[in-house]
Amino acid sequence: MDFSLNEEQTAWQRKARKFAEEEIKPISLARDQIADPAETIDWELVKKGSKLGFRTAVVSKEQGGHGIDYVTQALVMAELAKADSAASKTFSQCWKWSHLISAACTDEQKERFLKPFLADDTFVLGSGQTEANSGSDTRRPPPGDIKAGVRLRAELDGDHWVLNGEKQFIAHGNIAKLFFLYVRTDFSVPFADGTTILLVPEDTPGFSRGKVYNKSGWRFYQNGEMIFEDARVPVANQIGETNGALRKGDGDTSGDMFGDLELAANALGICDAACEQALEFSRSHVSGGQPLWEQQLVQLKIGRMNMLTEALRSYVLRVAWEHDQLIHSTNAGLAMNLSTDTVQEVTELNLEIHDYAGGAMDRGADKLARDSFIWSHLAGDSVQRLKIAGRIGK
Amino acid sequence: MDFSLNEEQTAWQRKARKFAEEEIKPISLARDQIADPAETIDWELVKKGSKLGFRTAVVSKEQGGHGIDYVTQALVMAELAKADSAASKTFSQCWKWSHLISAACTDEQKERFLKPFLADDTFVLGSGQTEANSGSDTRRPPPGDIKAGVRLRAELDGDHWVLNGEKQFIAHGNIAKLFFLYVRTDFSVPFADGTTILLVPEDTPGFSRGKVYNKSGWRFYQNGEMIFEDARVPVANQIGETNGALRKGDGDTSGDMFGDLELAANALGICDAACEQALEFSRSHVSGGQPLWEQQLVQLKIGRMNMLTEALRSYVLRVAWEHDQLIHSTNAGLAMNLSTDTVQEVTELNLEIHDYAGGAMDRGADKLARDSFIWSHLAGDSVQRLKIAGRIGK
Amino acid sequence: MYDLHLSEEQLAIRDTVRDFVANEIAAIAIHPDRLEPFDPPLPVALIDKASELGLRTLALAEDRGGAGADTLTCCLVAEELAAGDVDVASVLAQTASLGGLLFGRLMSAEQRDRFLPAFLEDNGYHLALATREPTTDTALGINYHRPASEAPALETVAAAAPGGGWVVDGIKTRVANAPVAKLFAVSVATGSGSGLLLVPHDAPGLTVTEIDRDGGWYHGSCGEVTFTDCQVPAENLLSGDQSGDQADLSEISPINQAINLGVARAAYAAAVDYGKLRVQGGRPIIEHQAIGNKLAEVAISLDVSRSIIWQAAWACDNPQARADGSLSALPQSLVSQVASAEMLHRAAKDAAECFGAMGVMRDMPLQKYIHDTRMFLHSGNGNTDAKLAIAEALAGYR
Amino acid sequence: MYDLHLSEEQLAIRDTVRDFVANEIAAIAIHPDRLEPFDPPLPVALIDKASELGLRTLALAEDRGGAGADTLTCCLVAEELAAGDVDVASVLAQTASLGGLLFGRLMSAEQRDRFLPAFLEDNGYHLALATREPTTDTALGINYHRPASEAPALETVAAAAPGGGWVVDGIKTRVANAPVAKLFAVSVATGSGSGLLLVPHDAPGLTVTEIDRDGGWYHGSCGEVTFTDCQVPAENLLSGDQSGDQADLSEISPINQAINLGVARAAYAAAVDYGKLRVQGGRPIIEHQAIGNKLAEVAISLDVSRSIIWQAAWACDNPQARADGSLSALPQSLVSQVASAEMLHRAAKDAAECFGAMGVMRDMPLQKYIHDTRMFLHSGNGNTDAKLAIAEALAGYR
Repeated sequence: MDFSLNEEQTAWQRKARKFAEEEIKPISLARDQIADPAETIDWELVKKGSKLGFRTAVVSKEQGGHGIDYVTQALVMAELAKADSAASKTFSQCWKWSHLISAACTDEQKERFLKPFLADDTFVLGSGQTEANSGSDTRRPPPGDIKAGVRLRAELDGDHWVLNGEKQFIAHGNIAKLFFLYVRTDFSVPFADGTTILLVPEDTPGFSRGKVYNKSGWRFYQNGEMIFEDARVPVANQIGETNGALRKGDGDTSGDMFGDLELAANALGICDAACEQALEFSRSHVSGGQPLWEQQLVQLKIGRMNMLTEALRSYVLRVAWEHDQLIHSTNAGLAMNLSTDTVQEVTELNLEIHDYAGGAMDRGADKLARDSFIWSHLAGDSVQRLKIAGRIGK
Repeated sequence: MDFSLNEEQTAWQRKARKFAEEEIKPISLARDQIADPAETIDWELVKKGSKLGFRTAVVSKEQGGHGIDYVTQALVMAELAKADSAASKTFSQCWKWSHLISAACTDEQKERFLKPFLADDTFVLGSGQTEANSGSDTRRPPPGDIKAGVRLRAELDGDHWVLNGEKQFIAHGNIAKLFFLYVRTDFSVPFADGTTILLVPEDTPGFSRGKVYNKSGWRFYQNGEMIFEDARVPVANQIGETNGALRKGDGDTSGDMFGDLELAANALGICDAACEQALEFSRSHVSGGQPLWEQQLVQLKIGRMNMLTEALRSYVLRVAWEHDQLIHSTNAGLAMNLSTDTVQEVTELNLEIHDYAGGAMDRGADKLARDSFIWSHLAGDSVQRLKIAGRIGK
Repeated sequence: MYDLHLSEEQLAIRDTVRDFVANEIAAIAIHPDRLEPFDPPLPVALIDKASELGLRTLALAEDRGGAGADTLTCCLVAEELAAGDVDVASVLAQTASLGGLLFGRLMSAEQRDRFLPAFLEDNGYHLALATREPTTDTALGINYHRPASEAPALETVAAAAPGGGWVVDGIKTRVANAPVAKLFAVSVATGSGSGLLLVPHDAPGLTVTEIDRDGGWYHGSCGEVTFTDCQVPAENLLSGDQSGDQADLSEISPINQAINLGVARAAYAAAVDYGKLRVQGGRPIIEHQAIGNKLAEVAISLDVSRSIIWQAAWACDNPQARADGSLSALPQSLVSQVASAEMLHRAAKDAAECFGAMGVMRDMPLQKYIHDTRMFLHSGNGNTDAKLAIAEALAGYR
Repeated sequence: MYDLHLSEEQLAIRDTVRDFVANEIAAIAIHPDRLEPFDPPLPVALIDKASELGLRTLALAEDRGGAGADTLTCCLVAEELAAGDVDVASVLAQTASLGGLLFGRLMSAEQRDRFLPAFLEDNGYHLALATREPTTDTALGINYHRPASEAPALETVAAAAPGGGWVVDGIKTRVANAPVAKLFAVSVATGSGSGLLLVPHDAPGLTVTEIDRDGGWYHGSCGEVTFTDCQVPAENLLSGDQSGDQADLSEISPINQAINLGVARAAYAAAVDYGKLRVQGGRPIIEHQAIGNKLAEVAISLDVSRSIIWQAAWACDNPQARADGSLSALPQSLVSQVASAEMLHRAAKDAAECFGAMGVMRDMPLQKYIHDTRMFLHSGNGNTDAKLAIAEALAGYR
């Protein structure tokens, strides 16, 4: 048992903390308040972060990245998220798919896609799973139901897949230069058995971007609609086997499992920010002639915020370690579920601390609460809980 | 970062698991249901456990014990508590004071008290802090108030302290062979500055045992009243400096900090038991022609139980590791606070799973809930939370 | 017209019962014997005294010798009694409710003439409703989306005896009041369907086994009733459909919830008294923010619980209030059960926490309040089941 | 006599407002403009239309041109309006409540004659109560065990002008309705004490600055009011003690709670509709236990909240019910605030969760319901403060 960090981990943590403090935090609230959802991202920040290695951090050193381990990934995500949860996610969204590239792409594909990704500071990656009628079903495919799940149709035409359909709520849908797209390649079997992943560059003929979603929180991190009309994607861009999309990733910790850790680690950063805000406010705000901190109920709330946060930190680091050891368990998913409860309660308690101002709510405290509601859907709704719980009984 | 256990840790964990499964679990419910609170302990079990090393596990190897580290201690406490939380506490209560002996006793005292402790399988240790009018005040001495706190009076008479007064709710008050007694040696200053610890053997003249407390849970673990009437304790039995009781332990992880870890690790064992009971019941109990497990709400509850339990486990192991590294933080206390919320929610959810039986409650599930209410007072009331939270703002 | 004033009669009966509890029950209720959760003796003498006050016959119409109390009034009485002793409250509430139902609505005039005089006369005459069978599987929630299934056939059978009358065979379990009841209303399958049959406790072939308290998790008195070739006169069958009435008497009734409220109130009252008395940190602990806040939360729980329990009680007697839009369409008794059971258990725990170590001692009442409110929380099939019943209504399955 | 029937009048007005919301408000309320939390325009036209219905003058006595609505009726209206649009509900509730108070209880006949005709005539005539000052520090909880301290002196001063009348100087902040009000009731320090002064919005020296919506966290309309050498006629001072009345109009009023309830109800209704429509896992999501259970919990929250809010509303108009023991001695508006605010915010969040990603989209109303109920949860000094006020009552400090 060893909870200490090695030198490399500490170095990345420090670097992330500095970048977060000096570059992200000063612009976070302003980006949050930009009304146009397509204008919230700050490309200068992305470029700066990219130059520091955050965008390409998980690509292996041999392949030109930094090859940081999962523990370091968790640390960096939390540090960045402490300044702005959505900005942190903008970087780590690139990691999610970097993991998949290294786990499942051929050398030829790596050559074709990794090189431009590494070279261009504004090259961000996107996924493409959710559709209008495949939300929960994408996460927990109903067994035996051939109608459920992804309906974006891909048909073989020579050495190309021809795509027709739409994707919704797609992370980086409006800005990514490369997508990892889930397409239905067999309608005669259930979704889980008839889906394939394709690498889709932004300049794919027949692909167009739809609207940008206007979210209540996580505004720096953009989501968009994707439209495919007879879009042609080379078969050479296919990842893994045809109809094998949902079988990839078994035996590794990429994709799903990274996504679980990612949300848990990011939430931890928000919790850290909330704890800091609450303590700072309680010490500086004077009521009845004394700092708020002197009140028992204020101390109890701040104690609870820290208690929940440190428990989450302990769990997140355990999960990250398990990933580094290629240990599979329900922990990643459970930690993700827990992060929902934790981040929402901690940010809510932070609002309560700020109640003592008696008037308008602090904008920073409000932002943390808005950002953390995203977890309900991504990490803590009943589908995300049943998906994990189901494994316990197995 | 390394969550793995070394060989010694694994070996002790295995030994504890075997003892718990084979010796404690079979008698746990029966001991719980003995009406007379003085008859609940099973001395044969204590002897068996003692022979396996559990009673003297934390005494250093040089001094004739086993010198297990804090991580191992946490693992063992949790394993024993999974079978019976109170039995686990009976053993670990001896550790609490073994820690103090090694941290604060002179060589001469160690010689006089450790030897009989090591030699006698039924030699258990007891504390002696709480009094009728010093409950919360013992834990969080009100600064400047000379009337508050311990009132058991010790006056110097030659080379003896002469004791008069009473102690309440004393762990092992009725069965311990040696006590670590907090006595007031200066009434002109606040409790925190005028209290001394004495080693008090059971055969001290003038000491008598009062009633045995009849608790709703934790029945195997006994508490009693202690009465002192001109009881004479040699000055040679004093631990540390006169009036220095509350200053001992600074700079080490004994006493208070072990006590925090102890409760958190013990709670973890109860949670493990509850998770196991719930899963077992949900698979074996059939309702409407299907195992309960098939129901979404059952799965959600079991998922939540496991989520909370694993988060607590992560935190407990982190705290144990910090103790081994002599790192001081608020984590031990926060983990203790958290263990209250966790053990009570998890055992309550286990009751909910058993609701589906539609009739009488399972006695085992009921016992876990009763045992875990002890945490409210010991680990999670507002005093135990304010004590820890107060350190955060410092 | 919306009005929360209790009537003068209601206020008077509440005061009377409150005085009775203070003078007769309080001291006995905190005797160590009564605090023992493992096998406390039923305080029969107290129950008899309360009967003398008319609390056993509360819901009988006045012209039949009762007090004509409506469900809300029964709740007021139940809360007061339970603030003294939960078992006394439970036994009396069961008999009173059943008395109102059986003598008021279900019995024929002939049946009433036969049973009422003895019931009125004997302070120890209690009633029990025996409907649950050992194999009963309510099974709500499995295949939540299923269509409503038929109720399973009763395994307790009343066969027509050759010489007239019924011969009953079967087992009923977890029958409240069984050990003290002199008359049972038993659900039976007859050749032509099913119904409730009135069976005196001394009918040959009827045996009652008290259910062990510790493992049994019940309040008041509870037993298993076995019928073996039990002979019952033909004229003891109640006529008409009683399914709706039986539902009113399930464990999920506002009166049971009021008993739970009484228990939590006792815990709260003890905690406030102690909070003002106990000095730590240089002042009474109620003057510490943390304790004050906790007691405020408990006080709020009691007020909120009372408000919704009373609403549910009133809804029992005023079913038309849903149709006219004064109340929502949800089953009010389930709503108040779900909402109050959790709040009240939490309230008891929080109150006990104020007592430190004394909160877990068996010779103090706090641990018993926790245990009692926990039993209410897990009564029947628990809150999960009650919520699913509401969910089924929302989803429109039934 | 305890009775939860709404009167025919109450049911009728509720139906009227419900229809109005369905026909006039619903479509506009979900326009993306209105869903934008950062700076949604106030829907003045809708507010005027609702005024035409009489909702602005609801609490005025009938013989003064209003509907004579009691607090409960105001709650019914507020819930219905808020289920459509929270800002419309808030502006109207504030004017209606203040109207009832000012014209009904506080103004002299002379004052009423001067102001009432214009108020009745103009659908855009709103009222505002300006009492909060930038330096106001309610400070409840610091030294929780302290004796009650005196209220701090007002910094807004009305000095006697040499030529008669008052000259007002000072700043009032977070004044609900300030940007739309035509008449302000302003708390001022006078030479001889303090009181409420009626100041028309066009009095020279009065300026209103609308508080930015995003940072401002309010419903309806809110502004800061600055008085600089503001001239007010001598006869505009209200006489008598208004402290109790001001308390009724604080943010902690059952009517505000009813607005919160309306918002959560809208969230619930949307979730039930969607739950029946949206198919995943092969069936409508409401038919999944997990969703059904969640919706049941939300439905229960609404019922429980409504029950206690109505109780508090009734208690406002029936203060004697505490003395006669029909209600507990706790301050009912605080009880219902604490209990309902948390439940309703939770309800809105749970309802939104059923929508998946759409629950966070600004062009969908769910995120707005969350934000709105969150504002209610943190209005005033929040629940912590409200609980401490109850705790102080329990501990007997005041």
